[in-house]
This record gives sequence, C-alpha cells and structure tokens, in this order.
Amino acid sequence: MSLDLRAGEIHAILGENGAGKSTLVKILSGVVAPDHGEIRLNGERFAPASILGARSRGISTGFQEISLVPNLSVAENLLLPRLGKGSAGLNSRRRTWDAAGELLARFDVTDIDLSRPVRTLSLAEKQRIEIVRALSHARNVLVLDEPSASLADTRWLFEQVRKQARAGVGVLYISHRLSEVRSLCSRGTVLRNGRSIDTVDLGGVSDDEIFQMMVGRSPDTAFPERHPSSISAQPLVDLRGVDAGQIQDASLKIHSGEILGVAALEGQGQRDLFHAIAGLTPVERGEIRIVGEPAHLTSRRAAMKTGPGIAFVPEERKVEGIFSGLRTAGNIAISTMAGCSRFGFVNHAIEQASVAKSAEQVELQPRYLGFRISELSGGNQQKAVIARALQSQARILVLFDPTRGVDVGTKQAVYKVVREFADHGGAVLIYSSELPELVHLCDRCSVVYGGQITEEFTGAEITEQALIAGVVGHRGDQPAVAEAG
Amino acid sequence: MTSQEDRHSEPAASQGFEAGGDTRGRNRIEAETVTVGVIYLIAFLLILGSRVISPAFGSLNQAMTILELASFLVVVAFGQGLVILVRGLDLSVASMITLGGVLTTMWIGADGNALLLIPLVLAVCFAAGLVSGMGVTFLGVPPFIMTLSSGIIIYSLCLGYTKGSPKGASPELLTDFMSGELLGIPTVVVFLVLFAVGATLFQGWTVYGRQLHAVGNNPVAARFAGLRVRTLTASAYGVSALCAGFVGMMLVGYAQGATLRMGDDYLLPSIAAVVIGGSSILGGKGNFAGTVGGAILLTTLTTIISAIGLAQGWKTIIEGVIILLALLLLREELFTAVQRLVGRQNT
Amino acid sequence: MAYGSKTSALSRLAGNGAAIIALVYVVLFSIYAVSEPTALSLFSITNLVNNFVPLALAAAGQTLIVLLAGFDLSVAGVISLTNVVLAVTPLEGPLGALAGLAIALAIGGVAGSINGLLVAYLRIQSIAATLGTMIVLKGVALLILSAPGGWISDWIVYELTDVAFGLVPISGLILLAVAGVWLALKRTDFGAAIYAVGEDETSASLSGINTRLTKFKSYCLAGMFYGLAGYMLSAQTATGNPNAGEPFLLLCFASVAIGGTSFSGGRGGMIGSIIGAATLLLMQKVLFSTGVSSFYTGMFQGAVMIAAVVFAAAMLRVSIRKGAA
Amino acid sequence: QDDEKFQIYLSLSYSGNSWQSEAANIVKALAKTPPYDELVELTEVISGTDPQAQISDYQSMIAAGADGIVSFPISSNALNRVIHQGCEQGVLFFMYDATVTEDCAYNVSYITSGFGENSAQYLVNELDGEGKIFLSRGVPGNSVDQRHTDGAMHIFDQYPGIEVVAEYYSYWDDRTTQQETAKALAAHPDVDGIWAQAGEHGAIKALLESGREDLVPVTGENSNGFRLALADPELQARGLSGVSAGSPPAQSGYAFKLMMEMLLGKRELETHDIQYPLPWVPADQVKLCEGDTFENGCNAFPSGKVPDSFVTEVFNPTLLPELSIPSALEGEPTPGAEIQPLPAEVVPAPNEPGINCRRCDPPANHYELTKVEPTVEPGE
Ligand SMILES: Nc1ncnc2c1ncn2[C@@H]1O[C@H](COP(=O)(O)OP(=O)(O)OP(=O)(O)O)[C@@H](O)[C@H]1O
Ligand SMILES: Nc1ncnc2c1ncn2[C@@H]1O[C@H](COP(=O)(O)OP(=O)(O)OP(=O)(O)O)[C@@H](O)[C@H]1O
Ligand SMILES: [Mg+2]
Ligand SMILES: [Mg+2]
Repeated sequence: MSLDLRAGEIHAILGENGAGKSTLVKILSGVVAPDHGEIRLNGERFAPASILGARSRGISTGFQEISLVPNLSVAENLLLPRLGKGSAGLNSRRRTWDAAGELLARFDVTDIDLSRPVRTLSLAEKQRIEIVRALSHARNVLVLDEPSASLADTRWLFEQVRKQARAGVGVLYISHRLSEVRSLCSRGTVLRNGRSIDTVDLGGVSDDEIFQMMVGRSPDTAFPERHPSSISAQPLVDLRGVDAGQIQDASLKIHSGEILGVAALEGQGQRDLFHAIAGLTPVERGEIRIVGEPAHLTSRRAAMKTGPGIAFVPEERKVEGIFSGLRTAGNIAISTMAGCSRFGFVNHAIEQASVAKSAEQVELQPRYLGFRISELSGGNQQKAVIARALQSQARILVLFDPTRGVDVGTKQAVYKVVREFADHGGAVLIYSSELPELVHLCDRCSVVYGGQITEEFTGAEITEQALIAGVVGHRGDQPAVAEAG
Repeated sequence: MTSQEDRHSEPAASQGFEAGGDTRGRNRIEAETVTVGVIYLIAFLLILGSRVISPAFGSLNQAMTILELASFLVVVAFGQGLVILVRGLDLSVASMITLGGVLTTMWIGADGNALLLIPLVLAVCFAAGLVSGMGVTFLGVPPFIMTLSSGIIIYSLCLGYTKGSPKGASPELLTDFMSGELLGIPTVVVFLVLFAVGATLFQGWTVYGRQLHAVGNNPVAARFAGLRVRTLTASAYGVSALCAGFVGMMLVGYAQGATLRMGDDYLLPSIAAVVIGGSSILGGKGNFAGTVGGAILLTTLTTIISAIGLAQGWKTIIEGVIILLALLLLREELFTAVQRLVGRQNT
Repeated sequence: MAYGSKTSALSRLAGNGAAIIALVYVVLFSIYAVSEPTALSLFSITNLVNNFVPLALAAAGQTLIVLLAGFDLSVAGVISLTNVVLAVTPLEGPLGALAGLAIALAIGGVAGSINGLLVAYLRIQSIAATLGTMIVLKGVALLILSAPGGWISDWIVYELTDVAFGLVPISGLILLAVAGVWLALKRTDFGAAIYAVGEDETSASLSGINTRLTKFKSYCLAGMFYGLAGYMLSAQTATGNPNAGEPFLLLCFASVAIGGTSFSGGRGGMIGSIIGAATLLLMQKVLFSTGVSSFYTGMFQGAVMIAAVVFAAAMLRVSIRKGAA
Repeated sequence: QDDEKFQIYLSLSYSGNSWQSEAANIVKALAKTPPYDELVELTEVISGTDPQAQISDYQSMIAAGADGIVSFPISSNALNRVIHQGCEQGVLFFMYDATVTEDCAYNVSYITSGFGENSAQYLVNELDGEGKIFLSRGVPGNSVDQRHTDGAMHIFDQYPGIEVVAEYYSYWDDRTTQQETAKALAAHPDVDGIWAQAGEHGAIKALLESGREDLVPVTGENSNGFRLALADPELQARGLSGVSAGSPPAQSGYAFKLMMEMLLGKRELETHDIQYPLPWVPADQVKLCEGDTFENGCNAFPSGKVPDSFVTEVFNPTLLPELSIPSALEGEPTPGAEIQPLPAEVVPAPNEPGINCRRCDPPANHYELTKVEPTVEPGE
C-alpha cells in the first residue's frame, strides 16, 4: 500500500467496505503498527506509537466509529487528555469551557452546549464534535474517516475541510459518497483488499471508472424502478396525532407496496418518530394503527410480534446495532433464533442457510459470517445489521439511515432489496441523511422539522431542492423562516 | 445478480488480502479452544507434578477424589457463569446453597418423599433467585447490592427458621447419589461429566444461551433486536439459585446434614472458576467448558497444596502464585503472540 | 433549548449520587437519634466515626478501581498485612506513628503496583489477578503472625481515635483530608482519565489517554488507600490479626455500590462510597436501637440496602423529570 | 423497659452452627428459669463475623445501660478498647469459650485446660508412639487453634515415630473437615491416626467414604455423631478408637450464672480468668442417655434424638443442674427447675499469652498432662 499526500491537498481514499481504509487511518494515527514499510512526514521517518505521538507530529484523526467518551462533557472530550488548568494547577471547569468554547467558535459550531455529556448527543452531534476535535489538532495532516456518514447537512464540514487545506494542511478524506468526494477532493487513491490500486486525478476519471477500480467490475447505478400501481389503498401503518418524545401530533400512513421517506436535518424528532413505530419510544398521545387495528407498541418485542411485524434498523450501529462479541452470523440471526432451532438448540444448518440468504442480499461476503463482527469493517457491520432486519418475516420495515457507511456498490443492492420488499406487499419507512437517496428511492417523502411533520411530497414532487427547502423549515406555501435547526 | 456473482467469484483479488494471514474466523475458535485446553493441561500437569509431594498422588484414585470435590464447585459455577454472562454477579449463591441444604434436611429429612420434595425445594430456590433477578431488572438495583442483600435476607430467614441449627438428616436418595458408584466410577463423577457436557451445550448452543450472550454483550442492542432483555436477565439469576440449591442438596448428601454456613466456601471460588475459565467478568463472553476447567484447576490446586508440609502462610502464598501463573499462561495475548510467531516462521 | 436544561440537570445529578446516599444517611441517623437518646453525645459520635473510618478508607480506594470497571479483591490482603506488620513493629511516639504510616502506605503501594502490573500491562482480568494477590498477601500476613497478637504503639492507638479540640474525632479529620485529596484528584487530568477509561477504554485511548498508565496508577493509589485503612484499623483494634482484612472484602464493595458508583465503570465517586460505608455501619446501630429480633437482623439489613438504592434511583428519576420540565 | 430488672445482653458472633446456638440457648433458658425470670431482661444480639460490628454492638449496649454482657467474642483483642470503656462505666463483661485479652473482662473458658496436649497424648498412646497422622485444625490465624495445636505439637514432637503427614484447616466445621480429610486421604491413604479439632465427625465420615476397610484412631471434640461412632462396636472392630474432648457449650451457662451471682452481690471473683473443666470421654466411656438430661454419668444421646452435629457437652450436673435437652435445643427452661447456687470455688485459669492476657508469660507447667498418662516413653 503506498500513497503520497501533498500539503494543502484534499485527498480522497476510496474503496469498498473492508478495503482497508480505516486500517490505513489507524496506522497513520498510531493505533495500529504496520507490519512492513514506512511512513515519511515532510521527508522524515514517522512511526507513531500512539495517538499522542501522531498528534505531536501534527497528524490528527476523526474516526469512523466515534471515539468520544460518553460520560464526559463536550468540553472535556474536546480537550482530552489535558483539560484547562486553573490557578492551583487543578483542572478548572471554566478554563476547560473557555478553551473548548474557543475551539467550537473557531470551527463555527454554535448549537452544541459544552456542558452536555456526550452520551446525550445525537449521532450527528457526536460526529461534529469528533470532527472539531480532529480539526483542532491538525497541523500537518488531517485524516477524516467517513466524517459525513451521519451528517444530513455537509456544508459546514466542507467549509472547515477547505479552510484547513487552504492553511496548508494535507487532508485525507474518506467517504462513500462519490459526489461529495468530487466536490471536495482533487486527487483520490483507490484501495482494494488492502492494496492501493492507483492514485488518480478525480477530474479526469468518471464515476464508473472509479467504481471499476474499487471493486473490479462495472457499477450498477440505476435506482430500482417504482411501481406506483402496486401501492394498496389500505394503510399498513397509520399514525393518528401521535405525540412521542420530541414528536408532536404526527400523522402519517404507510401503505403496503410503498416506500415512505423521511427527510430532516439532525435532531428534528425523526428519531422518536421511528422509535415510536419500532416500539422503543412510548406513545403519549394519539394512536398507531397497524392494518387498521389500534396497536400497543409498548416494547420492541411487541412491535415485532404485532400482526404484520415491524423490523427495524437502528441509527447507532455501535451502541444499538451490533453485538461485538458475537459472530456475524449470530448477529444476523439473533432476532429470529426461534426459527433456526430444533428443540431449543440452534440448528446450524438452518441458521447458516437463512443467514446466507440475507447476507447475500446486502452483498456481505459469506466468509465474513464466521468472523466476530467486531473484526469487520464499519460498512460490513452495517450490512449485517440491515441483514438482520431483512431476516425477520416482518412486512413493515423501519430503516433509520440504513446505508450509512455502506459502499457505493452495496447501496444499490440495498435499494434493490428495499424496493423488492415493497413490491412484495411490504411497507417501508426510511430516513436518510443522504437526500439523493430519498429522492430516487421513495414513493412519497415526508419532511420532519421541529418535531412535526411539516410537508409531504409524492412521486415527481420529490426533488432535492424541495427537500432541502423543507428540512430547513422553508415551506413551499409559507415565507422563508430564517434559522436552520 | 450477475454483478454480485462477479464479486464473489473473484479469487485473485481477494486472495491477496486473505493470504496475508486473514484467517481470523478460524483462528478465533482455536484461541478459545486452546484456552480451555490449556486449563485442563495445567490441572493435569499439577496432578502429575504432585507426585513429588506424595507417591499416592497422580493416581486414578486421587483424580476421582478431586472430581468428586470439584463437582460442587462446577455446579455453582454454572449458575454464577450465567449471571456473569448477563453482566451481573451473584453474591447470593452461598445463601442459596444453604437454603437448598436446609430445606432438604428440614422438609425431606431421612424419610420424606424425596422424589416429590426435591423438585419442590429446587423450585423454591429458583423462585428466590428469580426475585433477585427481578430486583435487578425491574427495580434497577445493581446486581452486586441486590444479590448481596438477597443473600443476607435468605440467610437470615434460614437462621430464623432453623433457630440456628438445622435439624433433620439427608434423604437416602442423596446419600446414595453422593457415595454410590456406577460401573466402578463414583456416581457424582458420572454426573459431573454429564452435567459439564449438557451445560456447555446449554450455554453455547441453545437459543436461550445465545440470547444470554447477546444480552450480556450489548443490552441496548438486545432490546433493539427485540429480545426479552429483562426476562432473560432475571431468569439467569433463577437458574443460578437453582444450581446453588442443588449444590446444597449434594452437600447434604455428602456430609449427611446441613449447616447454615455450608455455602460460604463456594462464593469466591465460583466467581474465580468462571473468570479463570476465560469468561469476561464484564459479561457477554463465556464458555462453560472453560469454567469446568477452572473449577477443576482450583480444586486440584487446593488438594495438592493441603498435602504440602509447609507453614500455612507458605501454602497460601504458593496457592496465590500458582493462580497468578495460570492466569498469565491463559492470556489470549499469549496465544496471539505465539500464533504470530509460528506464522512468521512458516512463511 | 429544552434538551439542554434536561442534560444540565442530569449532569448535576450525576455527581450527586453522593447527595442522595447522604440523604439516606440523614434519614437513618434521625431514626437512630430518636430511638437512642445518647446518640448525639460526643462519645457516641466519636465511636461512630472511629468505627466506620477504616471501611470508608477501604471503600474509597475500591472506588478508584470500580470506576475503572474493575474489582480489587486485594483490599482484604493489604489490610491484614498492614495490620500484622504494624503489630510486630511497634514504633512509639508521633515519629513512630509517622513511620508506621509510611510502612502502611508502602505496603499498599507495592501491592497496588503488582495489581497494576498484572491488570494494566499483562491484561489479566482484575477480579482474577487481585484474587491471586489477595491470597498471596494473606499468606504473607500469616507468615508474619500465625495467630492474633502483637501490639500497636500507644500513640497511634490513643491519639488517632481521640477527639481533637474537644470537638472533632481525629479519625474523622483524616477522612476529611482523604475526601479533600479525592476532590483535588478529580480535578486533575488523571482524575478525568479514570472516568474516561472506565466508561470506554477504546474511546479514551483514541482520545489520547494513556489507558494503561491510568490503570496502573489507580491500582497503586487504591492500594495506598487500603494501607491507610489498615493503619486506621490498627489504631482501632490495637493489636494484630492475620485475618483482620477479611470482613472488609464484601463490605467495601457494598459501600461503593450503595454510594452510587456503577460497577460498569465511569460513574460515581469516592464521597458516595465514604457515606455508603458510614451508612452500613450506622445500620448496625439503627438495628440495635430499634430492637429488631436478632435472628432476623439480616432481613432488615438486606431490605434497607435495597430500599436505599431504589430510593436513590427514584430520586434521580424524579429530579431528571423536574429538570426536564 | 423495666428498671427493676438487670439489663443483660447476650452477644454472639454468628448463630450458624449447633455449638453457637446451643450456647446461646443455654443462656436464654437460664434467664427464663426462676428466680432469674423475674430479675433479668435478656437481649440477644447477633453481630456476625465482623469484629467492627461487635464493637459497634458493645458500644450500643453500653450506651443503652447494660448491667452485664455475656458474649462469645469474635476477636481476642480487637474488642479490648470498647470493653475497657464499658468496664469504666461499670458494665460486667463475661466471655465464654473464646476469650479476650482485656484485663477487666472475665473469661470463662476451657481453652487453658489442655485439650491439645491431652488428646495428642491419647493418640500417641493409641498408636504406640509410631505412625503417620493428620492434623485437622480450626481457623488459620486464630489464637485458639494456635493454642490447641501448640499443645498437641508439644507432645507429638517428643515422639520421633510420629510423623505429621498432612495438616489442614477445617474451620471447625463437619463438612469442611470431611472435604479436607478426603483430600488428605487421597495423598496419604496410609495414614495411622487423625488428631482433629471440632468438626471431627467429618473426619470419620471421610474415612468411611474413602471405601477403606480398616479405620484408624481419631481424637476430636464433642459432637454426638462422633461419640456415637466411637461407641459403635462395628466401627471399633474395624479399628476406630479415640477420645472426645474439647469445647463445651455449657461454658456460656456457667459464665452467665457467675455474672448473675456477682450482680446479685453473692460473689466476689479474685481472678478474671476462670477455667472450665475439660470434658474427657474415651471410646470405652461413651454412655447413652435415656432421657432428656445427663443421668448417672451418661454423655451422649441416641441418634435420632438430636442431630449428629449436636454438641453433647451442654450439661454439667454440678454447675448447671437446671438444664435439659429442650434448654439446649430450644432455649426453653426445664419445667420445675430453679437456679441453684454455684459452688463457691472457681478454678483460676493459668496465663495464656494472646488468649487471656496481653503481655504475660505462660506458667512453668504449661502443657502439663491432666487427663492421660503417657503409655509410651517419649523418644529423644
Ligand atoms: N479489529 C479488527 N481485527 C481484525 N481485523 C479487522 C479488524 N478491524 C477491521 N478488520 C479487517 O480489516 C479489513 C479492513 O477493514 P477497514 O475497517 O480498514 O475497512 P474500511 O475500508 O474502513 O471499510 P468501511 O468502508 O466498511 O469502513 C477488513 O477485512 C476488516 O474485516
Ligand atoms: N434495559 C432496559 N432499560 C430501559 N428500559 C427497558 C430495558 N429493557 C426493557 N425496557 C423497557 O421495558 C419495556 C419492556 O421491554 P421488553 O419487552 O424489550 O423487555 P422485557 O420486559 O424483558 O420483555 P418481557 O416482559 O416480554 O419479557 C419496554 O418499554 C422497554 O423499552
Ligand atoms: Mg472504515
Ligand atoms: Mg485476663
């Protein structure tokens, strides 16, 4: 694997899931030691033994799996391992806050309270803090591993990255969103199976060519076709004036055969909306009807057991999704174990067969099934979580940003499965931080803003412009509201 | 579909990465199996090595004695292991052993209907454990406090019920179970082997066992995946109490009577056996075959040490040092290092 | 910003597990004071303080380890060893007492550094490693003193259990000093690192914290706390006993737990554990003064412990709800 | 509370075995026996195994205005300070069985009566001065265990033919003794005799369990099961012999009566350390009792009447004629019984460093045999 990064350059690292991008990041930041070869920084040999070692040489990293400490405050996390010192040489809360506040101001983050424990932040907020921390230590090289994965709005991120580049910092940028990469980066290096295939000028190659390099085959970029005619009139899921968590008075219907999208900026309450349907946030007012019957979705289990069944892909893969100590196959099968057993004993033949099928649907290579899931790359873990939802025989599929971290090729496969799911009479509710995804995939798309469902678009009305206007609170039928989130 | 086929049938590209030693899936299994193997090996070597101390050591007879004595610990450690698997700790096992023992002598005695009453006593123990478990899951009391408290409460109830000294004797069934022989092998040893195999399968291969692993590994994800987190967690405490209660019965059969302190010797060792056996004290990872090895190792160690002619202080020191050495040998890092070394030499 | 106020209430309360157990303590103490008229005398209070100080110190040390999601069983061994060593080397006078203190801290420090080595650098699970060291320490204690005996120097025995300025129990002052050390420690980078490593070792390490060193130092420090506990216990009992540390094992974990420190790490603190220890020993008094039938003492002890924790959790929930409103 | 009555506290370590509960029951029964039922308000307090808890309870008792505390002390020295405080406030402390080294407390105990040396000599006699033996000890780091073992080793050391092949701690518990003895037997099947402290019946069970035909002499303490085994002709035929001696629960009753006589002004005690006579029942002297009391010298009960673990030495016709089986098992007074005065004489216990005094020397005739004569000449 070889790669050269120039000062002031934004350099993309591209590659399918498990290609070794994050591993490269870990080597650069001193977390993992390379077996062979060497790294040179400004011509000098560079072999960091720890994060601090890398930092001291001006290399700093924003990790794919957020590396903040949940029980400490935002301010403390930004400054670790050395907090602000007061007069007695002890840590001073005020100094810490001042210093951290300065950082946030320097990088234009205005809406995150310094005193909040990171545990209480949304995933997107955590991601931004992770990025700010990386930015704050970058003197020579900034490495960002899928920094945009859970950001619905990437403008802030781009601006900060460009600012760094202008200041002469070399940036390594990893993302599965090609459009993003194209608008930000000048050159890119493609990885495959742990080797660098080539470094190219991004201006001179097409998406297809990049894709060809990444996976060794031509892409399959067409979004699956919609079949509006197969949408039934009877809603499978029917929310009537539901209050749950941050969500107020939400009403929506999802019909069988339909994919309903939800567009929103971070923290607008869409999470509670999804959780209410998945049985994870109690409904305080209003009711949820499933196949016309009022349903009591008091627990995740109740939601799974309800008539047609509700499957769910959660937001935070590390916290809510994976069982890091279990094998990948076990992770996929965990919700449907009863179906894989004889007399209470897990029947391996049945388990393998059923797991293999859904793994294939999300393009998770069979060889990974026997690995412990913690040994998989982030994207492959995500695929396993999606596979788990597909495993269940549910007819209602609730997906919260399912393709986060999934490589370009696999995304298409996921879209295809989701569409097939709907075509077979299922109902799909999907949130995505990637608006194009919604635009191309959904039959209808609702916008959630400030805890309410503010707008709904159908078919050809669903355009990126319309959604962007909607998510920032700018309704088509109303004058613009200035603030955004 | 064809494009997927392409990806998967592309050996040349993916081999490059795999050939670099990417055999994780298989190696992991080996690391775990090796851990278990090494525990048994250490125990075995201890027995052989103990010949230095006494020529009667290392005999089949001695091995049987060790297995008989280990059987108590193995059974308690199974329950303890399940509770540890779901991120708990069961400090009430000592009292649950006492409960099982006291109820056995007081309710069944020498001539009660053992076949009918033994399940009843076990059911009482199970229920008592379930109550602790529900305290943990529904009241949100930390396992440490819940089981410590329920242990004190159960002990106190036994104390009040027996007025300090349990009356009654051992049912004949239990006496026979503990002192009988089957085809020339002590019945308990036969039982031990069956129990070890059955419980290993139970913990590792059943739906229930898998679900416990998941709950212990990530309770939030387990809830999101629709598992009955609280029911599963509470049930582990019930099973632990059940096992402990059964050990109480075994001890009654062995010592022909119950005492209120009969469980005390098993609390720390039960935790130690689980941890030495390779389970994580933080939950989510555990293999009962390892625990059995841990229990046998501990019992072997104390058996041998008690035969050394040294001051108690020295004996104790030796015991501690051997435990530490065994732990050092059992580290997973060591296997990985050895593996890597072997791998390097091969290439 | 509704969410913001919710979290600030939460974070305020997170540090306040200690406040809640303190409330439990006050309730229990009121019961005790009402049922036992002499409870408020200086004599009674001095006794009360002297009684719980060794446990409180042990629990304080244990807190460091529990915050790291570990268990330190060596506490029993360190206390026993400190106690017997002090009992066979009577060093008279204030200077002797100081030397005794140094010995106690040294024993704890050495034991702690061995634990630290095993856990942090050799990566053995804490509960197993410290079980080993506990057994070894117990053996050494038995070698030094095979049966109870020896005596602690008079200065330690009399001065440290006395009352200063006719007002404050001296052992209480020592405890206050320890609490002060803790509060200062919490405000160092090391203190923050303990919380970070206990919560999420990987993230802490990716945040630039030297997780191994943090663990190592914590074990050393915890060991010194146990040494100090052994020292204060010796002042209490005036002689040596190779089994002196044994009762501390479960009790010090119980103190930590009812003091609100989470066994999954990263949450809690020493002050809670100290009050937790005080609560456990106060319970003994309350049970006595309320005349609970002796056979069933345990039932009440258990029930009170559960009730205290449930109460604390309920308080926390109520105040979060209030904070959110 | 009744001001007319003496406030007496019975402070136990834990009540978890037959010995402890019998000792406590005896005091409870005596306190209900006329005329004490009118004079005494007895409160029982169980402190568990933690000395700190017992310290706290003593303090509470003193604060509550105790007149006397009769107690099984958890530690021989950790309680000294609080006892001293109590004495200064006029509280009488009577310790039974286990002792404390605080001078102002009264110790009523058999510990100084030579259990270790006498039983050891008995074993040596049975073995003709030759053989491999086990020592089944009590609790490591305990001073009573140390005293018994020192006494025994004083004898064994005089016989070069005696070889201690295994020495283990059985925590004065039947089951532990059984398990530990089983371990030792696995290493040394050729053992010739066992010297045991309490829990001795477990040693016999281990011998029987091991499947061996020939039994060996066992010396131990006073459990009913042990005495029945010693008297069993079938087991005797297989080689079992031995002596039953050791700690009698009746000490508590004697301590309590002594304390009451002092409180009532009927007695002055010269010494603070009072020796309770050592029970001594060799195999050939075991005699079954027909009724609920020790009549005409009987010293064991038929099996079924009491559990095997029952400690037989609960009666003493001279010191405690008021007691019966229900007193020991249930704490009930014997119907019709009245408290009888104690003999005027008490036997002062010799100094025993670490047991009943802190900085003192043992007497010159320490370890002198009192119950048995050597039948084999000691070697050099
Ligand atoms: N902790 C680990 N132990 C062993 N192997 C690992 C571990 N983490 C990752 N791997 C393996 O290393 C390879 C590269 O993984 P890496 O995380 O670098 O992929 P990636 O390119 O970042 O993928 P993604 O886009 O999915 O994040 C994968 O085959 C993965 O399974
Ligand atoms: N660990 C937990 N923490 C917080 N809330 C939980 C937890 N586990 C379950 N709940 C809540 O308790 C309710 C029941 O949850 P769920 O059915 O998943 O678990 P359960 O009680 O074990 O199920 P069951 O009672 O059917 O066995 C839900 O409202 C769920 O949100
Ligand atoms: Mg990655
Ligand atoms: Mg004296």
